[in-house]
Amino acid sequence: MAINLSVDLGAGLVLKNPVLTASGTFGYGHEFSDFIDLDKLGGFIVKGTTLEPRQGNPSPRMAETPMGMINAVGLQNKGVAYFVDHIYPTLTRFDSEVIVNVSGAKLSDYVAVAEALAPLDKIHAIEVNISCPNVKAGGMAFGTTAAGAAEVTSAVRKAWNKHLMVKLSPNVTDITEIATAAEASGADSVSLINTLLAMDIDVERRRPRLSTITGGLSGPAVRPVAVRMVWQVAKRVKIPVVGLGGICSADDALQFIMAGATAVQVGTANFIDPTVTIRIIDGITDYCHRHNISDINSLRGII
Amino acid sequence: MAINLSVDLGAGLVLKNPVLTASGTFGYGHEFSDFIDLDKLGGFIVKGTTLEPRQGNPSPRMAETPMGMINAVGLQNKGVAYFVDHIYPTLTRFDSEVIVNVSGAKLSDYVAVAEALAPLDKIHAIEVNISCPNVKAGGMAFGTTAAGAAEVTSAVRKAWNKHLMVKLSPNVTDITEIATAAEASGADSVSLINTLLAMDIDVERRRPRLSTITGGLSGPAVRPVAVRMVWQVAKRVKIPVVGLGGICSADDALQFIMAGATAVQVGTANFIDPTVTIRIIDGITDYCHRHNISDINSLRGII
Amino acid sequence: MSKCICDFRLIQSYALPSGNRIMQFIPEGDCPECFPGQFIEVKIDHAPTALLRRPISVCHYSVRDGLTLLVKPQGPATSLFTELPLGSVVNMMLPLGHGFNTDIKPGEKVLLAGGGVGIAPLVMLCDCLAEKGATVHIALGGRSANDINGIPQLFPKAERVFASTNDGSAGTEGVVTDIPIFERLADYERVYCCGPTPMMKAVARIARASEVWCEVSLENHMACGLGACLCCVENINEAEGNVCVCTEGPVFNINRLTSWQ
Amino acid sequence: MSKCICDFRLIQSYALPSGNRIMQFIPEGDCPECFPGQFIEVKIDHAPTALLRRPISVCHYSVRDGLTLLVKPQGPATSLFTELPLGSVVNMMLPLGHGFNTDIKPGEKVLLAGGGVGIAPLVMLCDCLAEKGATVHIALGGRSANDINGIPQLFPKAERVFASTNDGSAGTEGVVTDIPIFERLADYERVYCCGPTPMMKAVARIARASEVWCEVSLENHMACGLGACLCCVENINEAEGNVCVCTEGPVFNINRLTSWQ
Repeated sequence: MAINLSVDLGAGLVLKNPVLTASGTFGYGHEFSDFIDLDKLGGFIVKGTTLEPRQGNPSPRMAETPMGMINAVGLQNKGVAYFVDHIYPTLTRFDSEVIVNVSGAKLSDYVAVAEALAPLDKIHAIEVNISCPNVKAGGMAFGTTAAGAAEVTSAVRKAWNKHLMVKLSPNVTDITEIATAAEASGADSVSLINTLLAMDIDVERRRPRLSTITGGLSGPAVRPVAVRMVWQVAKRVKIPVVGLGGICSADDALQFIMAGATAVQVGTANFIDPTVTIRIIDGITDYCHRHNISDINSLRGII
Repeated sequence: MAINLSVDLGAGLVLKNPVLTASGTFGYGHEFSDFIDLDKLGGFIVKGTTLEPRQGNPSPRMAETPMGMINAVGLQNKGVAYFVDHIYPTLTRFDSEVIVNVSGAKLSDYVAVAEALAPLDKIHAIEVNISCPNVKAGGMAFGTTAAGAAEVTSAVRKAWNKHLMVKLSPNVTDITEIATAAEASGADSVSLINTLLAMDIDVERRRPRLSTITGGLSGPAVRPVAVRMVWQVAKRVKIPVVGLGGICSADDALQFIMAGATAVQVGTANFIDPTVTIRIIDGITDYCHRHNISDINSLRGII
Repeated sequence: MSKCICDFRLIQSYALPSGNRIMQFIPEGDCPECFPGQFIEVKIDHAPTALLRRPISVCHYSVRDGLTLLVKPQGPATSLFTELPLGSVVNMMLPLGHGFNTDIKPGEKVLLAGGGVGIAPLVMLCDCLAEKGATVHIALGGRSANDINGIPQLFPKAERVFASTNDGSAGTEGVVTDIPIFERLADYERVYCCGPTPMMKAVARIARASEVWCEVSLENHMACGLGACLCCVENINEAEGNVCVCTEGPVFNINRLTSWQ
Repeated sequence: MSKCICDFRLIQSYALPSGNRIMQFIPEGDCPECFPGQFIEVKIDHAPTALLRRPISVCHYSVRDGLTLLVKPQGPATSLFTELPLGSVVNMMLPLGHGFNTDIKPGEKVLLAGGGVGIAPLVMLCDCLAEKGATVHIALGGRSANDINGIPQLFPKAERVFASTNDGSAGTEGVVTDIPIFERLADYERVYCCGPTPMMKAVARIARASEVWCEVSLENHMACGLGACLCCVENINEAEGNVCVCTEGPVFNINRLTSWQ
């Protein structure tokens, strides 16, 4: 049986399969090219790009927790100009979609990054990050109110006429409200969840394990929260939803799809098994064979 | 070295040590009396009590997730009158503090339960649950806005002149705002976190694992989120904070204490090891010996 | 009868043709007695996703032979458990739950019907009832002969062992209630059943119709096994509503199960 | 040099007097070559709290003898790892990182200074440099004789092995830089160091003062080991800022480490 895994996220973003990699967990792709054929992915989302270069936060930036990890990288990157001149040329050869995650401290930063990326033919979509918990200004501050989300989305929308994905924070009372605001302000899709704000203490040394005290929790631990939020948002908005949060297997990915996601992102699991994305794509194919599903789109939102 | 483990939560609630058991995870205590001496606990919080008897939700009510579990019990209990007549008499013989968790669908229910419990000499404290994610009305609805939290706290405060603990929901944008509202409305302490709203899907059967679709996530998976929230709240309010969320060991308990908790509650871990509370108390004593700490209170909030 | 947490050492382990596994343990210290129909909660170490203990029926218990379990490897945790090497030490909480009523008179004729891993508690029950002077018949249901082979040997004191398989490769073709003995169930004083829910409901239906005393052993997702978490409830009848399978059961007389049919 | 994920079988495992463990593995299939100072990321199965792989220095690698690791059991995961029975198969990702510069001339005199589990990469480095014609001296630092005993035997090709212990129970009393050779460090063409950060900073300080070429092997909490997660950065100098220890390092020449002193 031929199985269709292709999904259409709208506004020109069509993926050969629903598996993307999450920003900040897959570098610029080439870090994984010894292990997998990147062209087999639905696409990959390169790490958070800001207007100016950023050094990120001091070490330690990472702590392991039960079935999770907390990070406080803080958007370390060389800035959008460096990306355009030096990194983008290494990405044009890929057949998979390449999506750029866009972050900023203030509204005009987001807009300037979007403008700088707009001429790049290979980039059909950006993911606007209004949910990074690890930077002082911007980031999550925009993502925790409907007004903030609307403001960033509207501003970027004017500077970017290709696919606009908005990445939502789970650290809110009602994520459907934020998603609705992004949709109303012109988002073509929403991706969720970013990390949960968290903290871990080294009791022997009596100090936090991260230099920033708090950081963002990801990994299998958060998956049940992420699935719930995707289910809530998918019931509420009309634009496609991209689900992420602790996906490690085809079954995990299928949970998000059944909860209403059109595509998924694989994050932390890339750190443990650099081939996990391929295993997930193969596992979804296998599931469809076993269950006589000819089109992955038919499983979307069945819960 | 003699070590003081006793903590004072104010308004007449003094515990011989900071270890309580979380509501809904320890029955009415006697379920555990084959395994541990209940009088060694700081206290135990008996399960959510409502005005009328409640049958709770249909099966299945539980799903296991990575280092966590989701439950949707839905406050099954025989009502406060049954508690007063039949269960309370079995609790008076304990030397440990017994705290009753109070839940309701509407404001007047909370008040009526508090009034019914007020004459019980052995009960020095109630924990008002404004954060249960598994009931349709009341519960979490009150706990996700500062106004709702203030309303319940104020109303119960009028009916209850002993220690009033308010249990907070983590499913909010800013938990310090809710904690502050509870404090301003007369709470003597706040306990946090209740469960995170979550969901798990059986992809083979293509249906949710819980009868209620969503439920509350607890266990080690949520600990980093809980420690973060306790740290935030303890920096913000003056009343004592009681920390809970995934505590399985003395080190886990000490994380909460260092983050600012005066006492802790052990929940899900009771299901895995019915003696875990005693192990934690012994482990805290051991830690104090190793680190030359003569009073557990000196570790509170050092982060 | 006091519950306790004990370590047990695995001294024998072999697979049945079905793939299910017989595992025999001896206690590392004092261990309370277990009765037919009770269960244990085992902590499966090193199973990364298994936070909770796993409830498993007592297949057999005696002071001389220790504790025997019949385990189906159905997920990562139970698979890890069934692959434990001899000599492994595992931590169990026991005895849990309310077992079968074995208060019978010598000479009674009883039927024990089971399927899959549900035959586990019937093994000890058969020995117990036979020792009390009952004439015990066994009715086994399986998908094919592989599910039946090796099982009759677990019931040395049974007078007769009947079987059914879906594909007819052993015994009667069909389900367990297709075995002819169910046409004259009133020949038995008592029927005990443990197996998949549809099997138990079918057996209970015939027992009700034949007015034969009947107990079934229910199953549900459990967290604590102690009646504290209230996760494993079954709505058993209008008066009692939701009760904990782990403490009120797992064994119930069908007369009490009016909401479960 | 292409990275890969391979299974390895444990063929030898023994504890040193320090409690650290020497573990020798052979690859189950093709495996790329590893160079001194590189590391592997191992997946420790069945360690419930270890989500991530654990980075471990390559102690020795050769086609003939396979891969040797020197492992400190310092948490639940590494403890489980060091207790693996012979024959266990573990999954590793390798070779990772940028190792020591071994581009030397025959006849050079080099010093390898290490402490604790940090001596691991020096073992292979010593063999490699000696084979290239270097005269290799080793300086070991430990708390007591238990940390030193058994270690000199890991450096059969070293000309001299010096030691220091905090309690004076073996070698010079004090820290590694109290060994008299550090008073005339300029006698060496190169110094390589791997150990606790204070030890490496002390060695680097003397090397700078003595104007001796020096490489150190840094350590940091890592998630991926591939330069993707940016968790293990070190601020190495003003121009480069935060760089990944896992890909730019773990070995750095101290000339590049101007912000690390």
